[in-house]
Amino acid sequence: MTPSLSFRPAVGGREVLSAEPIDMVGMLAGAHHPGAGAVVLFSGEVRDNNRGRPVSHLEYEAYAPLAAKMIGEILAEAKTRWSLQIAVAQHRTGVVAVGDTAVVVITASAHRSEAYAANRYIIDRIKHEAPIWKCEHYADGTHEWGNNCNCHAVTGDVSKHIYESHG
Amino acid sequence: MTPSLSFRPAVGGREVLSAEPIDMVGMLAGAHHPGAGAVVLFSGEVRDNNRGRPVSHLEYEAYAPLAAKMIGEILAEAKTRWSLQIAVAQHRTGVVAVGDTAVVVITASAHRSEAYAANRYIIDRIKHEAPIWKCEHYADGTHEWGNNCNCHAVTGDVSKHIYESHG
Amino acid sequence: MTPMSGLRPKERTMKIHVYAGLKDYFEPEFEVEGEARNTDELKTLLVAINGKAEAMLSSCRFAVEEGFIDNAYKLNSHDTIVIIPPSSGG
Amino acid sequence: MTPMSGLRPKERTMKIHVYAGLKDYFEPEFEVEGEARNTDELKTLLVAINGKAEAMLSSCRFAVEEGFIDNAYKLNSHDTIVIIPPSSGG
Repeated sequence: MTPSLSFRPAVGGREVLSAEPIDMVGMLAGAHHPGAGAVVLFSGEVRDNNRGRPVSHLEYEAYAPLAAKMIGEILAEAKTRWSLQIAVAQHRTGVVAVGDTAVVVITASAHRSEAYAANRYIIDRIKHEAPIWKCEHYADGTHEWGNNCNCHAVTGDVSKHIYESHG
Repeated sequence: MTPSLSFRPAVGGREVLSAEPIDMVGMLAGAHHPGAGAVVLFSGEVRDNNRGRPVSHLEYEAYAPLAAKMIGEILAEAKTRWSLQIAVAQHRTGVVAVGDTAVVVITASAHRSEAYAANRYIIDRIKHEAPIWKCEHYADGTHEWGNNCNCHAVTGDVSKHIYESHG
Repeated sequence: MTPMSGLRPKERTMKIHVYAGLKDYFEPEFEVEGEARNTDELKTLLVAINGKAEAMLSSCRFAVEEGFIDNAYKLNSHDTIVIIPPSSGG
Repeated sequence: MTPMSGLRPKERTMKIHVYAGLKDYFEPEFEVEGEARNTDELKTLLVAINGKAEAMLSSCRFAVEEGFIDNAYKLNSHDTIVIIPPSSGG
């Protein structure tokens, strides 16, 4: 067995990792269901600063086979837990410009509580657990891998994370 | 003074009530800000059933001058409370088909907690407080004004509502 | 009783607009004759017109133009009173 | 020590892939020579190569192919060990 180089498709058939700009509008257009009264979309976008320091762009790196597998599992778990009609996500790899989208999560459910809670759950788990890393490139030419999950400093276990309530 | 017939524009300049289909894609395209790392969109859509009864379409009625004023105030309050870069909303009036969008709320903030909490706050307050009503038209030809806010049965005051936590 | 527009004294009338489920009990826009100084008295007048509306009226808010009013508001004969059932909620 | 591919016995080597901040301390892909039966022993080997990586390594997870491994996993010489720093978080 060699690690798979094809990224696992998300529940909706779209790849969960993308080296190209995310087609957020296309994802949203596909995220409707006649039994779903609530659709929630989260878009994580590149800010022009990090704690006040001007940012020129970000770069995302992923250990793709595992990241794709984990995101697929997180989506499937959320779909079951909150009885979602739809749960899809896509995360960028490579260079992402200021103002561009780095990650999108869309959830749809009969009522809105579930769509909100599941959406937050999915993005929190992706950000804390999937092997995807962010390098901040600053306007002054320097760069820094960072803003990483630091939960292990509290939990004492690199596999245990702290989340806000997920309803 | 006569009641104004022009609906107050939302923060983003778009009308908060619309008798025409909501341009969700256009709203989302406009909801980016270089200082906002998180954008959350909620779309309330017409389901094909209400408690299992097949629905043919919905009809929304609004007391427009007051509804538009209240939505504008709710958006402005949320924007201040959560330091949002963007808070916009639009609610349909008239006939809305199954699968179509009845209401959209978009929030954007530096970090995601605020965008989620504010988004949920805005839609909850619009749904409970703005003078907008929903008539369910069923596949069997009957119709019913309903699914209304019933908070006053608990609070004893038609102006007092019960909300889930808004972070 | 105040003479209006130079016509002979007549009973005071108020314009009423109702929405949503209230339209099952009243016309969307109508005038009600009678003396109602506040919203409680207006409710009594409306229940006299259609008693079946009583339960729904008890959960309604009242507005004039772009503002809600409560029972402390003194109704004026030139006001259009908007009666607002509970919003669409869930 | 096992003879490999008919060549003379040599020290065991393992392929290592590192990501993100670990690339400040190691090449993205390299081979490490030495005996490491589990991830704790591998960490010791890596710290011997670059002591500055010690703090970061203590917060890393390890994976083989599409699965995380813990210290109970017995490393094989044909495994490619992926070292995974904390994710992008906030």
